[in-house]
Formats: sequence, C-alpha cells, structure tokens
Amino acid sequence: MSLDALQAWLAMGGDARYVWPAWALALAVLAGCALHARRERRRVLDALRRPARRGGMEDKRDAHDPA
Amino acid sequence: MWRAIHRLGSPAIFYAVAGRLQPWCWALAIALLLAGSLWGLVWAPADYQQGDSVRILYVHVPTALLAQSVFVLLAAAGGVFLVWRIKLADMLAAAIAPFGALMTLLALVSGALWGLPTWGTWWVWDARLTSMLIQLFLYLGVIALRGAYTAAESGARASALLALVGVVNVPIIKFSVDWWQTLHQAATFSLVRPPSMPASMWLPLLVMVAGFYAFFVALALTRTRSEILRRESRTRWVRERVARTTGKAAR
Amino acid sequence: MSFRLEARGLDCERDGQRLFAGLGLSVADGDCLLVSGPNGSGKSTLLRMLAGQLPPQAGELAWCGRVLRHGARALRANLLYMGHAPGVAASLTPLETLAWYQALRGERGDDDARLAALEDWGLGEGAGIPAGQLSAGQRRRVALARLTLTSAPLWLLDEPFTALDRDAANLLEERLSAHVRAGGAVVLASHHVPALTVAMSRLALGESPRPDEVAV
Amino acid sequence: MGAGDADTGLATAWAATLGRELRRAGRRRGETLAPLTFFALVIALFPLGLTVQPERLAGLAPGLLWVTALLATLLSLEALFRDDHADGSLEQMLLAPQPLAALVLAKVLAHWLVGGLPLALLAPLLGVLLALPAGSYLPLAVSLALGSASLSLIGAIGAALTVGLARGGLLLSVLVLPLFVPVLIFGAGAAQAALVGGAFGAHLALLGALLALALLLAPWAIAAALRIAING
Repeated sequence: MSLDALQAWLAMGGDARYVWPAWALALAVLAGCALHARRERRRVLDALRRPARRGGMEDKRDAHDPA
Repeated sequence: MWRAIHRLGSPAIFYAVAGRLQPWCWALAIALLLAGSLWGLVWAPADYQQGDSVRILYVHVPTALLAQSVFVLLAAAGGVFLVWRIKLADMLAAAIAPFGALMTLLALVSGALWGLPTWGTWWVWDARLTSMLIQLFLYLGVIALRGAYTAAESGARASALLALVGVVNVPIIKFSVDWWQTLHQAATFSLVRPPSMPASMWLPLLVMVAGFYAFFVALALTRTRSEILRRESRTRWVRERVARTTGKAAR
Repeated sequence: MSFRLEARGLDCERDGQRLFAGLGLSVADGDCLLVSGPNGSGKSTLLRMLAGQLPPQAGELAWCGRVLRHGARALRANLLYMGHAPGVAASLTPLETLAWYQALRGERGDDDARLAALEDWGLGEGAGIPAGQLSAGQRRRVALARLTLTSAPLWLLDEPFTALDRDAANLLEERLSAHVRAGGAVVLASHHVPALTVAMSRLALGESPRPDEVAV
Repeated sequence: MGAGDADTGLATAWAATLGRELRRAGRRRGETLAPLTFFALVIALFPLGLTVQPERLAGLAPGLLWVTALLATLLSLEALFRDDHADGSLEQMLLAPQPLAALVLAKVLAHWLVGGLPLALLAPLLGVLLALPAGSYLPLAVSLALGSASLSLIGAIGAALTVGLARGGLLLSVLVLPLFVPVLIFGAGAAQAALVGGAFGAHLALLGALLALALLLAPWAIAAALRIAING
C-alpha cells in the first residue's frame, strides 16, 4: 500500500471532512455504549457483593400509595 | 404457548440463556462491523455523483433503521409488560431505550454530514431527517416519563403506554411529513433515499446493517442482564450467582 | 339482596417489605369488618385491592362466587369506596357534587332527597355555595352525605372518621349500623374503633406477619 | 339495588360529567379564558417582532395562527385532570360502574368546547391583525375547529400521564408536541392552501381522518394512563 495511495484514500476524494467525522462519531458512540455496559455490569456486581443496605435506594419510595 | 411465555419471562432463565448467547453476539457484531467498515470504506466504489461522501451511507442507513426498529421493540415490550405484567419486558425496555435515542441522534448527525457537501448547510428540512428529529423527541419523552414518577413501577407502566401511543403515531408522522415536504419543496435530490445501488454498494451496506443489529442484540442482552441483577438483587438466585462469581472474574 | 365479596391469597409488597401475604377475607350482606393496624401496614392498599383498583400481585377477588378480572363492572356497580380525599370539587356546590355521584351510578335522583341528605349531615344552609368555601370537616360531611343517598350495598371506607367532630362521628356510626342492619356490608379502615350497634369483626394488619383467614 | 341498567346509566353519567365540566368552566372564567387571551396576546406580538408589511405578514399568518392556537391548547391541558386528581373526584370516576373511556370522552369534549372551539372562532378575528385576506377566514376556522379536537384528545393522553407529577406541565409538552405534528401539518396546510386560493379540501379530509383515529384510540389510552397515574 504505497504512501500516496494511502493519502488518496484518507482524502476521500475531497470529502474527508464529512466521511471521517461521521465514522468516527459512529465508532465513538458504539464503543462508548459497549464500555458503559461493561462498567455498569461491574458496578451492579460490586453493589451486590457489598451487604445490601436495608430497603435498597435503587427503587424509589412509593408516593402514589399512602398506606 | 402461555407456559413458554411465562417460562422465558422468568428473569433467572433469561439471565442464564442471555449469558451464554452474549459472547457470541459481541464477537459476531465486532466481526461484521469490521468487515463492513473495511468493505464500505475501501473496496466499495464511490458514487459517480456524490463521490466518496456517499460512504456515510454505511453509517446513516443502519442507524436510521435501528432507531426505528428499537422504537417498535420498545412499544412491543411495553405492550407485553402492560398486558401480561411480565417484568422482564420492562427490564428490556429500560435497557434499550437510551440506545435507541442514541441511534436516532447518530442517524441525524450522519444525515446532516452526508447532506453537507450536497446542500452546503448543516440542516435541511428533508422529509426523512425531519421524521427522525420528531422520533428523537418521542424517545426523549419515553425516557423522561420513566424517571418522572416516584414509584418505579408506575413510571415503567406510563413509559410503556407512551411507547405504544408513540409507535401508532410514527407512521402517521412519517406520512404527514412526507406529504408536507412535497408541498414545500420541489422534489430536490432526497438525500436519504439512496439512488438505486449496484450490488457492489449494497452488499457492504447489508453487512454494516447486520453488524449494527448484532451490536444492538449484544448490548441489549448485556444491559438487560445488569438490569435483572439490579432489580432482583434481593432474590436468592441472584445472591447465589453473585457469590459464585466472586471467586473468578465476573463473566 | 344477598351478595358476597371474597378475597383469597392477597399479597402486598412495597419496597421489598411484605405488608401482608396470603390474606383472605369474605364480606357478605349484614357483615361489618374493621381493618386496623399502624400507619404503613397496608390498610389503604388492602381497601383499594378490595375495590378492584389495585390488581393484587397475587391472589384473586370474587364477587358472588364469580372471580373478577381486574375492576370488573359487577363489583363497581355495587360498591361505594371513600378514600382519604373526600372527592368534593371546590368550584361545585354540594348539591351538584351529590347529583354527579348519583349520575355516575346511573341514577338521576332529585334535589329534595339530596337537600334532605345534606341536612341530615348538618349542611342544610351550605348546600348551595361552592364547596371551596366550606371547611375540611364540612367537605368531609358532603362526601358522607353520599352514604344516605347511595344504593350501593357494599361500602369500603378508608379512615372516614378523620376531620369529623363529635356529633358527625356519632351520625356516621348510626348510619353504618343502620346500613349493616338493613342488609348492607361495610369494610372500614380506621384507627378510631367505632361504637356500632351491630356485630363487628376485626382484621389487624401489621402485627402478625401472616394474618390468618378471617371468616366473617 | 345496584346501578341503573347499562345503557341509560351510561347516558346519564356521561351527560352529568359533561355538564359538570362545563359548569366548572363557567365558574372559573379566569382560567377558562386564559388560553384565549394568550392566543390574542401572542398573535399581537408577532407583527412587533416580525414585520408589519401586509404581504409578508399575510403569508405567515396561517402558520402563526395555527402554532399559537396549538400552544394555547397545550397551555390549558395541564388543568384537565389536575383538580379532579387533587380533590379525589378522579379516583371516584375510576370506581364508577361506567366505562372510564366514555367518561373521559365527556371531559375532553368539554375541554374542546371551552378551549378549541373558541380559539377557532377567534382566529379569523386575529387574522385581521396579521393582514389575513377575508377569503381564508372560514377554512382557517374550520381547520382549527377540526384540528383542535384532535389536539384535545391527544393532549389529554399526556395530561393523564402527568396528572400526579409535581411539575407535570413541562413534561406534558415534551410528551405531546411530537404527537401534535401531523395535526399541525394538515391544519396549517389547509389554512395556507386557502390563503393562496388552492384546494384545501384534501387537508380538511385528512384532519377529519386524524380526528376519527384519535376518537377511536385516545379514550382508551387516556383511561389506561389515568389508571397508571392513580393506581400505579
């Protein structure tokens, strides 16, 4: 892959300013979602390993149903 | 059939089944996306009119399709949750809604980027871009409503109902916006309806679409499993599973 | 008219805490049941389940032997439920509010009967002014005036004695006793133990984790 | 014992609920006229903000009138169930032996009679402020009358979904404005077509179709939303 062929490819026929940001953004979003999912899973597992506090705070109090 | 729904509907079984499927989905998604990207960026021909900017098609079309499919799935899950009260359906809906909104946003931005060289401006009131913009607001409404109630169960049910109302309106909105565009603009080159494509262009597109959908399935499985752990944290089977995985790295 | 509301195996859990489980009860014509228990023990939740409003997480309701799908019309047609909020619109006069509640049950009724009911409850002169200008106790009495007018045999009353003065409380106790003697049924959630002239059975929530079957 | 038989029972309950709503609207004239004053006030602002040249103003008039009428309707939606929820009447409606969707329809009809219809009648008058030619007064009013009925039905779904929430108003607009888009497109389209002397029949027909669909589906959705808001 000669150097200038690479440069021609990178230039995207003059549309580099549009093509690369679009793909970069797509990659960023997908990678971001994947990493977030992994981190979320680890956070949930860690929270479960610590002795659960009484009445976990995740599900909020129920205001619609006064006892 | 009823037995099957209830059996699959049990979070424990779904958690196990999804756990086994998940690694394969991730692998498939990454493979397809890599192949599709290389094919779309390198080997696929440029368009004789638009030149290389058409390559944004390989990002814009999959995200637009996925954005619509996720909304339909959101409504279906909402319907199942409202009618049969299967909690797992709501866990799935909570897990996939943000991703659907992100895909809509990505579709909008890539659409604008694709239109830029042709129109010279960032935003044009093109029919499909406009429909996607409205769909983004529908997504935000569904997500916002879920968190608006103090009782998590009520928020979930309200959000499910809004998703159902929304999915009925999506085709109506699309029809009215298309109709509206024919009134207001001469049929300019409608960016998003790609010109009839030769096989060399739509094959990589097919691979990219498959890659995005595989990615969505993998993400949905992972996030739903986390949601299950979070909501069923007080059940015995969750405590056992967590205890078992404390030893080796959590899969 | 004989009727029976049966509840079987009702569960209620809120924020991971089990309020009651496997609760069963049966209320028929001529019965009066007092549901008591500390705040947060699920008294109101139980009453709203019995009114067919809250689909119980488990268990079922049956009206005259037929199991009810959620909120079936048969139960609602024979039921008068009174919650914490009296249900009296501020911009309407008591007469108009009572007329609306009768119309909701498909009955037209007439103003004389409504005025008589209001006078029963000591609201004769307040009948024509918008309820917004009445006190909380008076608005509560407007709601209670429905007890005089309604044709519903089963009454589910949630804390009806709140904001009532001495003679309104006596009046309510009389009204409840008369209704039960006439073949009606009352399920009452209340901290105040009413002095009724009819037999009254008790269901205590919140003390024992599994309240046993209460056959009234 | 027990309620009147099914059909007369429903008619009585329905008529009584409609009467109740109209009577309450009559009693609270301030709140009832608010959308109309908002409508007139905002229309009066546009020439100040935009232009006073009749031709340009007239060209924008249909769109401006329609969008402002839509926002005025949105303004009045939050109060649709708020008071009934607060004083407990809504809970009693859920317990009435009548189908909730039918009772809710009576409330929405009252909301339209007191809100949408007056807006439609007022619009041509305000069109004068925007140099709208007289020829398009009637189509404008008809499109607004027809369209605002759909807006009331769709908006009531949002009002029911947010009835119990503290600051429900803002969320209500986020929920319903996207759903208002088709009505706005065909409504403003009709008024615009009338302005340029084009055929506006198709627009009104489509508005009618939207109304029919809303009448068919919205009451069920509103009833379901109220049950979620009240009973969770």
